[in-house]
Amino acid sequence: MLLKIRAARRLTEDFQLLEVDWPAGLPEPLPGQFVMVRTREGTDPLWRRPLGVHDFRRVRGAGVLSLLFQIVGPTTHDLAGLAPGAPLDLLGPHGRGFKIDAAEIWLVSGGRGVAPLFYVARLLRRTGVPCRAFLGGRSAGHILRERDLVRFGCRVEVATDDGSRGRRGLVTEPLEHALSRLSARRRAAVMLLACGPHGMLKAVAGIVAVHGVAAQVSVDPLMACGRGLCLGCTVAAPGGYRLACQHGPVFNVRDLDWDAR
Amino acid sequence: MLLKIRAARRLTEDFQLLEVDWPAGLPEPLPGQFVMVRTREGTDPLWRRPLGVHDFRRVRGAGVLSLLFQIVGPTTHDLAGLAPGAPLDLLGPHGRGFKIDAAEIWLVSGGRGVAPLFYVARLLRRTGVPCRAFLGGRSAGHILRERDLVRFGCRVEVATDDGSRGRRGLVTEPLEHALSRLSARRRAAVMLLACGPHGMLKAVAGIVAVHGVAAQVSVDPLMACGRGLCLGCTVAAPGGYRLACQHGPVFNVRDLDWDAR
Amino acid sequence: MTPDLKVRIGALELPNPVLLASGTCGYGLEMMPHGNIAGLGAVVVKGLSLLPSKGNPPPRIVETPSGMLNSIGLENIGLEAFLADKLPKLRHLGARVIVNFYGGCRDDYRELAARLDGVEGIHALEMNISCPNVERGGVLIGQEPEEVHKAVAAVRGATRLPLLVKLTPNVTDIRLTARAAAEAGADGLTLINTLQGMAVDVETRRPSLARIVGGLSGPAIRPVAVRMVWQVRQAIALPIIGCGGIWTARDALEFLIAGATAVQLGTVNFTHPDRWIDVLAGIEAYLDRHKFEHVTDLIGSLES
Amino acid sequence: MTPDLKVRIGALELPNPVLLASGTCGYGLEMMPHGNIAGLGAVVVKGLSLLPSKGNPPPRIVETPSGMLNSIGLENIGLEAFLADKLPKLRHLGARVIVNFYGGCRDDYRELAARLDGVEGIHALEMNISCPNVERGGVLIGQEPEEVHKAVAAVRGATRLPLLVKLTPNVTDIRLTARAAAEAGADGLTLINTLQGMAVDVETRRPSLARIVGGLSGPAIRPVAVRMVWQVRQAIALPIIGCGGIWTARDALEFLIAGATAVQLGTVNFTHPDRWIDVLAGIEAYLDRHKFEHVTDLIGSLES
Ligand SMILES: Cc1cc2nc3c(=O)[nH]c(=O)nc-3n(C[C@H](O)[C@H](O)[C@H](O)COP(=O)(O)OP(=O)(O)OC[C@H]3O[C@@H](n4cnc5c(N)ncnc54)[C@H](O)[C@@H]3O)c2cc1C
Ligand SMILES: Cc1cc2nc3c(=O)[nH]c(=O)nc-3n(C[C@H](O)[C@H](O)[C@H](O)COP(=O)(O)OP(=O)(O)OC[C@H]3O[C@@H](n4cnc5c(N)ncnc54)[C@H](O)[C@@H]3O)c2cc1C
Ligand SMILES: Cc1cc2nc3c(=O)[nH]c(=O)nc-3n(C[C@H](O)[C@H](O)[C@H](O)COP(=O)(O)O)c2cc1C
Ligand SMILES: Cc1cc2nc3c(=O)[nH]c(=O)nc-3n(C[C@H](O)[C@H](O)[C@H](O)COP(=O)(O)O)c2cc1C
Ligand code: FES
Ligand code: FES
Repeated sequence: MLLKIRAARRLTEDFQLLEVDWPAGLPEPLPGQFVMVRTREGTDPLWRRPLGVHDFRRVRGAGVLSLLFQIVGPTTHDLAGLAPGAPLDLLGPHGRGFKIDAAEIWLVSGGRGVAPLFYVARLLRRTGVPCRAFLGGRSAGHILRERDLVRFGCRVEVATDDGSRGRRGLVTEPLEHALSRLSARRRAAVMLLACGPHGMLKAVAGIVAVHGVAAQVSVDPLMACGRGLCLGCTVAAPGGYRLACQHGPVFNVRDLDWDAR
Repeated sequence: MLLKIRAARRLTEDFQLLEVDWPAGLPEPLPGQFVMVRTREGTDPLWRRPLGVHDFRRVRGAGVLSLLFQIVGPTTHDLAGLAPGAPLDLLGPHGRGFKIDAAEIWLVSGGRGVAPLFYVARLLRRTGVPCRAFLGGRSAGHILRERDLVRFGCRVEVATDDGSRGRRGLVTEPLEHALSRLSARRRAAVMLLACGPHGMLKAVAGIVAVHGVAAQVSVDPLMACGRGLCLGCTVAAPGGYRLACQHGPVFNVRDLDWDAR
Repeated sequence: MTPDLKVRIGALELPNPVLLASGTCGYGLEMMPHGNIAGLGAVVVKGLSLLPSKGNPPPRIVETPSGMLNSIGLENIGLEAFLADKLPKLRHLGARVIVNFYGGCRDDYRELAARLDGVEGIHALEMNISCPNVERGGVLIGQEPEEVHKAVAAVRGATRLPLLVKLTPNVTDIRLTARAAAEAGADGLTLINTLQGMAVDVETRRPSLARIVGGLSGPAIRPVAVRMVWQVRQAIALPIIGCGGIWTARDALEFLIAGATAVQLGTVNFTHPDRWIDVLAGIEAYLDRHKFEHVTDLIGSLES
Repeated sequence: MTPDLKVRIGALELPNPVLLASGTCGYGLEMMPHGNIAGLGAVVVKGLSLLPSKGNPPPRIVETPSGMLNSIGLENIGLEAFLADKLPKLRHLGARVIVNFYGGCRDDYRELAARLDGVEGIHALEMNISCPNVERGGVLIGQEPEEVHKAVAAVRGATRLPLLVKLTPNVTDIRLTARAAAEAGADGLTLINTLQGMAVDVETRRPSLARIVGGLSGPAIRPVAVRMVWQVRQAIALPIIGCGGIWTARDALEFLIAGATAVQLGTVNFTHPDRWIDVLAGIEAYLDRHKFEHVTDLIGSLES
């Protein structure tokens, strides 16, 4: 399916934002779902690449999908070179997204993990559900959309590895601190939504277990098809495997096995 | 080696002209030589692509190489998208070019075969050697540089398969006609330089044998390296093989075996 | 005049030579959003075993130049669930169904074949003796001509359905295992399954796949597949289904010209789930342009 | 501290593990415009035969996805011309030279080895028993463990130079031919030569290569090569030189980690004649970043 780039913006040195016209015939993407894109003819790279739904809005009735990505390899490099008007080969939306049905939502992201959480924040503003966001990253250039999240009414805390923005350290530190100060009742009301590197998600899994908070995580194993055909994107779950592209990419933290490789 | 695109121009629907800044350190390309270019990271397509030296001039002392190519596949497609200022990964110049030492030169081209002959015409204008050009092609859009060849003082005849420009038919028809009207003495003075599809070159080989004229042809087998490393670009010669990239791409018509596959 | 695309593999008649390969199109139903699978020559479903199998631990896949490695380990829902949940829907759609299956030993193969025999809606069986991922069975059987003969003969005795045997390319001479399968009663040969390969994550110094070695598929292996189809075609008078790295109609034509009666699209389904429609149209256009009335006239037409 | 890149294969000591593969760098001299070949671990020259050979008819090469097929047919200038015209220049440059050679029969191999023995400036021999293009010898010897043993033993008896044996991947189990070569006295194994492949020009319906079948090289085959290096490393205690589809330093590291003592760059030389310099620098940078003092500590460090 060829969609059309509507706008392109470099957010920081390594991150690009694309807006894509969303055709009326397609199902409206849900927060936490993803699309599969490709940029080249030829067979290297071979696979499409998954990118989360970063944002979705309607401009005069017409849908606009936003993608936010880190420029790391051939596909994201090519994507970063697309100008408004260029075609984008995209399939989706795929997968199961976040369930946003808690009284209070906390977003926890590492680096590009903020991509799918942003759309959640937009929806929360609409429904008025209280929102906090914990953004982690390597350095200031890896902390994204902070201002917009604040604009959406989120209380935002930032941590970077090198201290170049927010506090120095891991994003799980302000998270733990905030959790430890919650009353048992508030804890029961809070739902964490986390997206980031596996190490961070594993740490979050440990933290929510200790503090007794509910959490959903969005995982990102390699995906060949994004649609349940290859059975390649498995993640370990108690007693078996789950397909990230079909049963996820968003899982209840308790539905995954965090001790597997 | 990364050179810089200086200018880009679409000549007809299928043909693009690129000008490239030629670094002072490199040997000046000779007519009939070629360069090897590539446009993509990744390994599909794998090989560089050979392109003939279409033109070479000096603009305020600095060398400018021109390439003229037909847009047929991934590399030429990418090349056609390069804008002035873009880098071009190029190796060369490679191969042995045309020997331009006759009293009169006739150029015979089929389609993109005009690419390397154009530079010959420019040099002939400098030395004042009389020049005729026979340009063949599928249709009007495949007849290139006609006006500039005239400007260089060549007498130009055109034939197209569909008659959309010049006479309808094969380029070898006006060529034979012209040859048949030459005196024996003029024949001995004429050197044909031909570039085009294998079928055309084979026809030219037959014609020059009949009419007893000298000829050089530029051949274009598939090339992996362009520099004598792979031994893949062989063309059949009496008693053995020759490497197009090293012993050619320009050969005396008699040095090749025109009956081999 | 529209060219005639019908092909025949033993008693199996197919309206056209474009199939989807096992393990790359689920149970066929997953492909429906991208085009009606009843328009395919046939769909070859994910390899079934007697009991459901949960497959290998992750990571199971990795991308390689113009290819990919997989060690799915033949994860499947098992024979019963297929018959109960998938087959009725496939019948309802009118799709031609080829059931790919594998077993841990010769008895498994025989039992599977017997259970599938005569089931309404199954058009043929494809016996996978070439999967490199399962420790028992699989690779060992498929690499030894005598073992191939015994396994195929056992299955042959248990079913009247058209029987395809899918061969592994990881052998010194594909003609030997091909001949063994032919002599044991196969109606057709599917060539090829994946090549054994491996990749390393150099940053962690761990294998990219948990199972270390996996199966290489995609355009990277196409030259090997075309070569084997051609070699077997020269040696053995049995219809061949070509498979391995088909990305476009041009690629499918390579196989047909080299001697394949039909083709299967595999890895390409992951990237282009509707590519089979283009491939089919491309074959038809080619036949038209080159003035072939029947696709069967093109098969094996290589001039050499 | 700059890491120590020295490696050793039997008695052959090399300053670093980056070599150029036979048939992809001419006689070494052709690479000089792109970097001083004395900086390489070694250069492996085009396969020599006793007499000059003019090779196969064209077309000899075709591009495939992330790879290429060739049927050069071992065109070479012959032993005498090499010794007279090329070797003195290579010696003058100070390059380490490994002579790749092949014969039509066992006697040829022995005679070649004997003639090369003790020639000043030749650092090792690489015996090509794996070329798929020559009708006599080549492929037949390299695919049968007993034949491998006999041929290698014959050569071993004729030379005191370090002897590498280059194996064909077109076998069911690479460990068997590897073991045969080891037991017959090889000092090291080069893995792999090309996979047999084929392509068809669908417009003309002719094979893309005049010889129909050719050798597949390039990144497409890398997963197969890495797998074979790893398999042989588990089975046999002999140094391995890994080869097949190396395009970048990362790819070379895959081979080293999987168990290769050194690597050869082949097809990449056609596109990037100076890539070996980047590969060497990339290996050095990796060792530094991962705090390896010696490249030998990296070799076979795969955690599995
Ligand atoms: C469901 C899902 C949603 C995603 N959403 C986003 C998003 O919104 N924004 C975003 O920036 N990225 C996202 N990603 C990650 C993105 O798909 C990868 O970064 C992608 O591989 C980039 O493609 P590329 O061709 O540019 O680089 P590649 O060459 O594919 O990747 C560059 C490097 O990263 C490594 N790499 C890539 N993916 C992985 C992985 N999953 N695990 C380990 N290593 C990996 C590669 O090995 C390579 O070294 C998502 C991934 C998934 C599965
Ligand atoms: C010495 C030399 C000089 C050349 N100079 C020029 C030039 O100045 N201008 C120009 O337009 N072209 C020139 N060519 C041809 C040019 O190199 C090819 O067209 C090139 O393959 C285009 O690359 P691509 O990636 O765009 O398309 P590709 O995918 O490489 O080619 C597109 C199609 O053309 C076919 N094809 C390509 N090359 C050949 C061939 N040699 N024989 C048969 N089929 C082939 C391919 O199989 C494919 O179907 C020259 C070739 C040689 C050997
Ligand atoms: C992820 C994956 C799973 C596969 N599963 C099976 C299988 O269950 N049974 C089988 O016979 N082949 C299986 N194959 C092999 C394919 O059917 C096909 O033979 C192979 O991938 C080569 O074709 P391709 O290059 O077009 O993919 C699988 C291939 C892939 C990539
Ligand atoms: C054009 C060409 C010619 C080759 N000639 C030889 C040869 O003469 N002797 C030999 O042992 N291997 C030869 N090879 C094989 C290479 O040395 C190497 O083993 C193979 O190409 C795999 O490595 P690569 O993928 O890096 O190219 C040749 C390969 C190519 C592409
Ligand atoms: S990515 Fe293929 S099944 Fe999930
Ligand atoms: S193109 Fe490699 S030798 Fe001519």
